[in-house]
Amino acid sequence: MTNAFLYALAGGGLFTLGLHALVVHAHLLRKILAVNIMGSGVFLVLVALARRSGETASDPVPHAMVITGIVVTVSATALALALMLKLAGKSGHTVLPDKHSD
Amino acid sequence: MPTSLMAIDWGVIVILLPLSGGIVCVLWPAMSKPAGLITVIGVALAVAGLGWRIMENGAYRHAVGGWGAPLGIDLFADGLSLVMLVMTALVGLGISFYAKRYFSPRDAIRFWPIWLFLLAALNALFLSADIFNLYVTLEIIGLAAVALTALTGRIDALGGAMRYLLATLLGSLAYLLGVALLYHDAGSVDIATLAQRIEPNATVWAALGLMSTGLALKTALFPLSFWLPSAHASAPVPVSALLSALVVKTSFYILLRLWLEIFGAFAEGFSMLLGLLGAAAILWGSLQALRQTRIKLLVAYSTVAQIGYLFLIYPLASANNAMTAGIAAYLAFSHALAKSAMFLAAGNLMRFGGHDRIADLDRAVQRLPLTVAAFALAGVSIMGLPPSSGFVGKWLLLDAAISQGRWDLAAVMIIGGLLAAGYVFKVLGYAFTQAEAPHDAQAVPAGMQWAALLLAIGAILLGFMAPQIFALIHPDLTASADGAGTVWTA
Amino acid sequence: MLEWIFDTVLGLSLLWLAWRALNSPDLFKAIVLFISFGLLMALIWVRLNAPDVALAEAAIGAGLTGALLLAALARLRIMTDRNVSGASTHLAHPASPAQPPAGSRFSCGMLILLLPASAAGISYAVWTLPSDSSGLSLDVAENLGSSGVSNPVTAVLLNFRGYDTMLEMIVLLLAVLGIWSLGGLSPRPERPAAAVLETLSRFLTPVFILAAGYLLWVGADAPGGAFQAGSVLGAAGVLLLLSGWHPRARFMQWPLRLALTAGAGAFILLGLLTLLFEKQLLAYPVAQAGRMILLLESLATVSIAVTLAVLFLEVSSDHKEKVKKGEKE
Amino acid sequence: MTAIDYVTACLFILGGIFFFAGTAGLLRFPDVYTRLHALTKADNVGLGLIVAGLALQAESWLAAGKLLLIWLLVLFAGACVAHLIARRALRKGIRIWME
Repeated sequence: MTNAFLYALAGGGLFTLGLHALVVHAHLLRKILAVNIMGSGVFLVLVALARRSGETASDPVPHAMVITGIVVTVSATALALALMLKLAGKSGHTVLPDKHSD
Repeated sequence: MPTSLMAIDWGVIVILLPLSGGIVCVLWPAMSKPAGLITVIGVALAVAGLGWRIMENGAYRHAVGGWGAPLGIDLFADGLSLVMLVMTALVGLGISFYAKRYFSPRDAIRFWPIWLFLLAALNALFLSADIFNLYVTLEIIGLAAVALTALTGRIDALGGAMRYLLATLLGSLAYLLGVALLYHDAGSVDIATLAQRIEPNATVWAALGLMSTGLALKTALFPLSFWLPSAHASAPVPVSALLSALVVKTSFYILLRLWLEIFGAFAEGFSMLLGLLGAAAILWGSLQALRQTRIKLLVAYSTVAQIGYLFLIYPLASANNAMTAGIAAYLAFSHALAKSAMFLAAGNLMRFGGHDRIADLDRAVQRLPLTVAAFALAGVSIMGLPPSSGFVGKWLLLDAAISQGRWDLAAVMIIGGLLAAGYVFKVLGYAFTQAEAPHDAQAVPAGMQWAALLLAIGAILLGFMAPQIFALIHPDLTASADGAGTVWTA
Repeated sequence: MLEWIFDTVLGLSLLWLAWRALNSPDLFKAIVLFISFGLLMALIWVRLNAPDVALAEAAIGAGLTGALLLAALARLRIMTDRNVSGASTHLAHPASPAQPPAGSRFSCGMLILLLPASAAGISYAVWTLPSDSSGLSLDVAENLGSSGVSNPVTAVLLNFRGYDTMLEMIVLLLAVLGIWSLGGLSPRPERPAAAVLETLSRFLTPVFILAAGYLLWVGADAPGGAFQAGSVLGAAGVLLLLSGWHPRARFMQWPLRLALTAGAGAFILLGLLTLLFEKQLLAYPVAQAGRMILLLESLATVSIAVTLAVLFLEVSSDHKEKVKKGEKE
Repeated sequence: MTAIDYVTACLFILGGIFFFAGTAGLLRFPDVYTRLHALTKADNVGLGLIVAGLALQAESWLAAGKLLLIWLLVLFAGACVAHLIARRALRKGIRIWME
């Protein structure tokens, strides 16, 4: 039992907070923020659990995975923001259009 | 075959070739179309080479970087992966030839590099034996699929793409959290290593729940299918076909793979849940499809329903891995061919009429006989009428349901088939009749008509190939070899 | 004891910042809070002995993502000012937090019911993990000698799991392609930048380049590497773009495309070469491994930097023309 | 603890006090300009003190030099950003607080 567990739990908390915000907020920018925070939560779980045994040498594999994940997240965020801007420019709304509007 | 061909590592080529093709398209946009077509043909040949090698030597394994699992990443292909790769290559080929005529030069420059990267990621996914590497391929597929969906830049496409992007990111993150938990439980991300080390405990159950939910969301299993109709219906026609035929199969394949190798041994209750959701998907998707007045939405909801059939496998065949894998791969393959043909045919009908209203199809059968034939043949497979592949796949499922006394699931399958007949004939019916306001028809290039028809014929012919497909899959799996054979011949 | 208090405070403030970033009514405030959240994350990575991740998080997670978000918000506000009439006045303001569309309300409700359950489940799963697994650290340590570098994270990223990184370069490229397919490059509106900003960027650009080179070089045996160096270089690009500089049109064609694909292309070429000579994808001969990794990393750094700068340019650039063009179609 | 450690501790505490004062100013001062003033001025000194404390503990001159470089860069960036924020605030017409 080490304090790395605290961060792993915080990671789980971030995941849930982000999920909540992703569902309840309509504004797309907030949804994008929520996805980013969920991602941070997952990364935190991934790295923090590697230190749960309290050894000084840490496992580099999760670190590499998280760096990969951070880059994937920024790519997805950029695409999402561009889509949002385009959608806002065309429809004048920054919320998801109703599913069955034609 | 000459030994020089034997020496080539086709599995790696299948991934590197479309990647290089994509880079070429980015560097020389003017060359996109020829480079793209050459690449897709090359990939199909490479998949054939890989298939030949697997049939000669058994399952294929390649340790990337020479490290080997668990430290490095392994590429792995058995019969199941091979069927998926063949599916991707064939459907990709058909759609590519359709896309060649479909896109304007301006859109073609945008379509081809993204499609080639998507193709590379699909192949990489079906070849991967590493759950983190699978996450990276899933992300490539997600971003590429979203970018392709938004290609037209119309409002509905942008909205559909946005919804799709958020759903697919959420699915990936849930999957990745599951990966994190599994890694820390068993100290590996290699599927084979995990299979040896995993014991059911709270962490594994949480990982199972997260990964299944994330993948079900990406596969659009009801009720997580809310994003699918808007994205698949608003995308350009070849893209809709790609999404419905191939992209939703990727997350399904991962789930199936995890189930066969890791979770299947202890998660029976959970497989019941997946089966029930599948049954609900069949009914809900079919009813929604029946209600649609626009042709692409109809086909998109049909995808929601057909995905349901894939998930019926979990409760029915959890006892026998070979049979599970065989039926699942066969159904996925069959649906990929039929649904891509159906979307392409729908695209032809839309181009011919200049609209997408089913009620105004206006004697399409006389003016576009090839397209209507493609739609009808694809419909035969979707409905599950003999001798199509849809029939064989659904018959195997029905057989399993009846032999296990699951009359409820059998009933759902039969009702689903009837509803499918309803929505297919709804389109065909209007194609035979004259519309109230006759209108001018636009010419549809013959290449686009033939692409749809050939895929549809493929869906029928696959019905006769079932023994070969099942023979390919079951020797590589651990379960008793005769399971799939007896069921299929029954 | 002191450590426990420190970690608890840090963890709780992280959660609090996330909550505020997600729920503060002003979007600008939300983004600023999100950036501080990213910086706190970087601090936590240091606490968790993950300096490589900390660098990447500070540069990409907080810095570039923050810049992207702020640029997007600024664009939304400009759009709002442009069409004062009608529904679009609330683009940048969450004045109508609006219920989710009726169609997905069912699934929303279900998710909200599932939230506490999933939180509890994840926590329990984390809590009950046996604390004896060392992951792959032993395997990495054992093979580090033949990887060509001595920083284990770089060894994993570029050698043991180099295939992931190759695909990763494709992800970056796809983000640019995806955004381009929405509407291509459009010229940035000419805006006079503050003199101070100009001086700042003129002074800092060489520093950024120096820092990126340092990070790239040192990445072989200390925290750093292609992603960190690339993001620092990308940040220099963003700063230059902000201070009114924009690249000449002739650089926006094939030199740009070459820079974007350099990293992925290098990986693919090296993959083909290793397949040809070593019979194994991305298997570097031990004697050459260090050099090959440095080469890959240098090209990847260029690609990452250019990609990140282009992403920023695209999100911050004026979409007005594209919208007009789109309406004509 | 050696004498150098005591000096470092004192520098840290002093730096902490400056940071605290800067933050208090950020929270309590009436307008954007005075807040900027409090933040940049106090934090720059605070960081300088912390850097000085760390430099005393550094293993080599090179490490101490890097720490100093960090401080200089932060000074530079802080000054520029404070100027930019103040300029923007003036342009937007935010009045300067007068008692």
